[in-house]
Amino acid sequence: MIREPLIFEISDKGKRAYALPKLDVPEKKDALAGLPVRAEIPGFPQVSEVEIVRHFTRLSQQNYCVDIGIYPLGSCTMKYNPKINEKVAALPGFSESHPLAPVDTVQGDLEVLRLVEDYMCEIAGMDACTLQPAAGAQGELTGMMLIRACHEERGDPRKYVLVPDSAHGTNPSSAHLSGYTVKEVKSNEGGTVDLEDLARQMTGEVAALMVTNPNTLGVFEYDIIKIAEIVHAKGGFLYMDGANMNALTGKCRPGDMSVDVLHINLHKTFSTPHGGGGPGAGPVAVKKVLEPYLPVPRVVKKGGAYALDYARPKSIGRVKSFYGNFGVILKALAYIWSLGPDGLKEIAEVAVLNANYIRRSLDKDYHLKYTAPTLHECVFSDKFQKEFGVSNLDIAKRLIDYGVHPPTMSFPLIVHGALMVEPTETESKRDLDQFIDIMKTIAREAKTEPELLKAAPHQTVVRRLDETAAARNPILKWEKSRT
Amino acid sequence: MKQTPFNAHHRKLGARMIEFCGWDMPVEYKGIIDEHLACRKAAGLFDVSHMGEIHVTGKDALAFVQHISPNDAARLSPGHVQYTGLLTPKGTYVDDMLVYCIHPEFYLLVVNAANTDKDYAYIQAQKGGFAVALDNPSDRYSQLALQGRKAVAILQPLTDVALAPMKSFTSAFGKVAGKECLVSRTGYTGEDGFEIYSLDPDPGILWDAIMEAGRPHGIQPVGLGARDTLRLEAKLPLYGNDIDDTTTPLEADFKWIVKFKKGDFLGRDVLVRQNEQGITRKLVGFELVDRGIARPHYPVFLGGAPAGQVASGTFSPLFKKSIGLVYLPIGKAAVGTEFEIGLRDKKAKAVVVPTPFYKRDY
Amino acid sequence: MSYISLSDNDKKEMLERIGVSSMEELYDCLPDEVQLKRRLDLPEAMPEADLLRRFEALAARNTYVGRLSFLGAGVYRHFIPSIVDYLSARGEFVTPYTPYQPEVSQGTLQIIFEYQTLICQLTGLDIANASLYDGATAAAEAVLMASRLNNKPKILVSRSLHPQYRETIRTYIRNLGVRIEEVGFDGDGRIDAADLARKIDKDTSAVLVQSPNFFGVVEDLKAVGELAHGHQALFVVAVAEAASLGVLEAPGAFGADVVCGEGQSFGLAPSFGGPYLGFMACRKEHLRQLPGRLAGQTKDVDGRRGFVLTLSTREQHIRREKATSNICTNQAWCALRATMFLETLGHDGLREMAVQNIQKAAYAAATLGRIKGVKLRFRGRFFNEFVLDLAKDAAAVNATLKAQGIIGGLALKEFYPELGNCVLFCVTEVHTKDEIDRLAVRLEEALR
Amino acid sequence: MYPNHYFYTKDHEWVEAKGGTATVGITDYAQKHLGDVVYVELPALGTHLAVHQTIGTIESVKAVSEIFSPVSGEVIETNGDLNGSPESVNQDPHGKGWILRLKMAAKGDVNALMNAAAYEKYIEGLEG
Repeated sequence: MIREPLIFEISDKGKRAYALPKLDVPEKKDALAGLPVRAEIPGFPQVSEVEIVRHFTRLSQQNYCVDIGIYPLGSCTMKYNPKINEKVAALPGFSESHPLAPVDTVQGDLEVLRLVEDYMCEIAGMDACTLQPAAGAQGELTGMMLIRACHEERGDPRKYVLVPDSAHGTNPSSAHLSGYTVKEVKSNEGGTVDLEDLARQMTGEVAALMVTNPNTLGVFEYDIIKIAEIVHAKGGFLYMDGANMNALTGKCRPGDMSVDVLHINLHKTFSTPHGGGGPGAGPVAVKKVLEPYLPVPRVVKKGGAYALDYARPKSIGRVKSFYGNFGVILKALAYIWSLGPDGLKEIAEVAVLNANYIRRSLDKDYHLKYTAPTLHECVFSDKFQKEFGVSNLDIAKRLIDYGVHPPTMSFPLIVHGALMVEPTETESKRDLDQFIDIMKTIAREAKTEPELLKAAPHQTVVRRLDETAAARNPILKWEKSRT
Repeated sequence: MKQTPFNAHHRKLGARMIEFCGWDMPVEYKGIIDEHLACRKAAGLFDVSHMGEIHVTGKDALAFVQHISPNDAARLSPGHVQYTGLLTPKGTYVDDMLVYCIHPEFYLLVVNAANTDKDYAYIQAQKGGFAVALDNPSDRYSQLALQGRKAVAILQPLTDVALAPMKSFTSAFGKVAGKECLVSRTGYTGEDGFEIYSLDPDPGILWDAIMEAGRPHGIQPVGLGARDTLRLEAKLPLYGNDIDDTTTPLEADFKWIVKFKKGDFLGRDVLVRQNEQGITRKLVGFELVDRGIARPHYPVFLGGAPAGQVASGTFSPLFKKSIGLVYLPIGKAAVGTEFEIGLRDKKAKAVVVPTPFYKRDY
Repeated sequence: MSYISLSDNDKKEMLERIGVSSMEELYDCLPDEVQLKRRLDLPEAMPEADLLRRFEALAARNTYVGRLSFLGAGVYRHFIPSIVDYLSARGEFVTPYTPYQPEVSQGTLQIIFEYQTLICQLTGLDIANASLYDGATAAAEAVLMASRLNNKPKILVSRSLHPQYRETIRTYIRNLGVRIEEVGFDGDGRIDAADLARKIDKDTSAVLVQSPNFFGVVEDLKAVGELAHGHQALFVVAVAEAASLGVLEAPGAFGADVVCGEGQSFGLAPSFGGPYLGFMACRKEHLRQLPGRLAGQTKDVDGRRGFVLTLSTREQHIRREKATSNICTNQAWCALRATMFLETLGHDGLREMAVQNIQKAAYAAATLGRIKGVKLRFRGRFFNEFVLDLAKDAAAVNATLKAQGIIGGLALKEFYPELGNCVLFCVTEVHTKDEIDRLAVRLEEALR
Repeated sequence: MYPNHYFYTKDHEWVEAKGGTATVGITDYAQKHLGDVVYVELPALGTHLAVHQTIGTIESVKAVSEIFSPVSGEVIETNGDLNGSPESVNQDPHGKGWILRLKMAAKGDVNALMNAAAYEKYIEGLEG
């Protein structure tokens, strides 16, 4: 395949893809006088409409995506993104409404927000919810700030936040941004939180424990109630990372496990598309005790009409402008309405069924460090293949040759050479079986022709890229000189 | 016989030990009056590790506490403490207790040593459909009470908890003498002071550190003997004497712990009725006018006729006279009412007086 | 509706393979007491047709839409060429994850690379990241970046910085030992140079100004930048109306160390506040402290050019609590739309569009300014927004306009009590002369 | 493999003490585990370092690790070449890949460290 040039490389003066209506107000000759005007924008492209359409169409063909096939990225929940959701979000009645419009002219938008808040509370078993956070990580930051604000009001913000060693990297990062020092809690041989270590570290100086449940191994924290008790006994809060809610919807509710605050990723569990890395949405749901600290504004109902309440003295303030990624929130609402209570329960069950089917089908061919029962995902390792000098990266790259997207490899850190597989409820048995066959084939290839794997991928528009060179002397933009 | 973690300390101090509901406890060290006055004038340190601690946890923790307690636990935010009763369906006392809101889904109940097992069994029986977990880790808890006007001055250097800003009936976690503790501004003496809970397996240092820090302030260890005279001067009830399963909070002059408006709770119906119809008897304080000391169970006579018996009675080390508590019929219970108490051979004159006998002046 | 692809038979076979008898059994690893024993209390499943009807009914209650509006204040209406909607809707752009596997993500990666280049060209700085949540969080990240670079405790921000940006910064720094002080504005609507000179000192980590600022006024960036650098403070410029960069000199040319802003003007619908696009650019030497993802150019084993996510050691999934920021998911699809939008308008189109904004806003300001009871509040030159001081209560005037089907400007009292009856009007290339004249007529009536 | 006149830490730094000056780098074992080094963050000259204080960070594509000062002293020189060619840390960790030079505050500091033999035994233990 020919590589698509950078737009800047096909740019030339005089080409056009855009024309403005001519100025219909009397032209002010000196309109620019006195303004710091730039002569030109050096290097800024200038191309034709056809060139743009082909440029992006060709580039699109160099992307793998859910619409093409299985995308088993662990902890990312790459499920099908219903097309009706896109249509709904694009309805002019929503897409054209200005966030600062008088509230009586955007009652529809406000009802959408209120409905989704209420649904999140029902699904998670919590008391109140904010939709403002733009993504999971911002949800974590918001949640930790709520906890800090509550402790502060009691006179002592406390010093530490506990995070299990199996957690995703955003957890410690968000805790740190909230002004806390992070301490790690060990995982036991079962891959879940080590209760003794937790009890030992859980003192009156600890503000909260951040758990992911089911955790990044896909294992449900069976002792979650006990964990909550240990944390609460010292006046701490239990934060739950809801990244893996897809395993739980309609089956159990964090609020019923004494979780005090959690964030939910609408772009995982609730089918809003990942868009190549955003936008997402990370609603935060809390128990009553934390409600006063939620970001402003809050959507309230006053005499039959919705309004925005800014008068919240204890609020941590805003975490972003306006009310969250509204377009994303709309898509989540469409998903909830499409599926209903039984549908939401079914996605969890089928996600777990699919993951266990893969696990059972591959546990001879790939090493399972942790053998505890898992829910929506399972974490293999490259231990068997290492004998032949083949790493999880080689396996991943070889999968690409077979037209399948690789699993997650960058974590959990407690599994070396991890292959974290999350098929989601989306996949048909046919696609699952195909994936399983491919994985088995690769396991065989690792024995017979490891070099083939180490050189993979072979079929792609580019082959293995030199990430070291990219990091050693970063080239982060196009410059005329280079071409 | 159970021993508290401070047993050796007591023996080293030459305390007179007795068995108190299964525990080997100090009744006095230097003498009740000394200890009593030290606590009133400076500070006293009490080993009350025999008290019972019960955990109520889980999603319905608050709802459950509301069910078993007549007081309104919904008013508690984390760090706040509430005095209440544990009532039978008849509205009478199973025990009185403190409710600590540690977290909206974690409550600590502190009950009397004599009743711990009975209370825990009773509370478990109430669990029904509530999504709560119950636990009775009483034996793992140690508890010291530091009471007296010098309490803050003595404790502050030993802890990272800011004591001065602490309101009465609040609690906070922190280190005391390097040990993780729950420090609570509560007590059973009528003085300012703190109760210090610890789950540390080896809390001995707490006693030593507090005694050491307290020496320049005139601290003294106080045994169960003075604990009783102190609480009585402050008119703090003792289960078994002043309250029991035949008496209700309304009769015991604790109407303020009964919040009818909060919704249903054990014994509510009966108490509502009693409240409407009015109580027939009431717990009041008395002084003995004649010489002698009135003690519990001594017979009481109104106009010559038997009228029950003394609930609590003792010699007040502070006022140097005999004081006590007694249930008298409404109408005969007003301050100034005179009646008689049978002291072995003679009947001694007593008079109803305003309570509490002692109110702290700082 | 259901999006499951398993037949009952499939389920049966799969359960058998796994060795369990039922779906429920898969959940035996949950303690019984946490399992939900009832159905979720949610509306029953809806087929597409019903769903659409329900949403259309909701949308119909947004009576704002379709009315003539002069609201801006950080969210702007610009004409979006149809190819942007057409191309950005492709499944290959909408449904992939973050490009962790470069060999099958060259499309997304190259587009991010082009996006980074465009942002550098517009801001006049060396490096741009792959996007942040929105303008407000970009401003907050810029402030955090500054304090990481020189760990000084004080941030000076102009009071004419978007109120929500200021609130967001306050939230982000509340636990990090950095404090923020506001610098007032003068009669021109620009940052008050005297006040700035008074407040800036050796503890000042950064000076943050918005230009065009919240009042639409274009700041004298050169002067502010020199003052900032004179005190070893970083000079941070926020841009809420990115369209202005099509004609106004790049902040980098005035010595800005960091430029952060809101890219919504580049092909994103107002959509009641999101999703938008935070952009951020900085100098080479500050690369290591720049938050967010970066796409970089490299070669594959056969020497072919390709693109990868690079310098990820700055990010939380590796550096955990030591990361430059906790941002993970960003706004890639919004950046994609911005890239399409900018490349479609092209050098000349972007500039013409920006110039039309200036022309139409100038015409509107002049026309409205002639009305009795209307004064232009600030003397400073503006881009496509301007502040009018009304003789009557602004809220009342807006109410009257609304009754006439016109959404007036933003009444500023709530954000700036000192600007009592001032209103912020926005006019872009989408407003026609007739619409502006109609506003003039109605405004005059409202003020009579 | 590991020069005999160097001293070594459990965190896999090496130090060569000559007169009052100590040259510090990371060991071959460390660079192998880190992988291709892409960036070394060097401290400012004149910085006073205590034993085990963080000197800076060293990054490969997918990992970051901190470098700790094996001895106390003042930074008098840093290896500027690493900015241009961080790979020398991989290619010649005990030579061209040196990281900084310290004016030692206490010559005795090195006595607390391992000699080559002890270090080699130490890393064998880690491998097992």
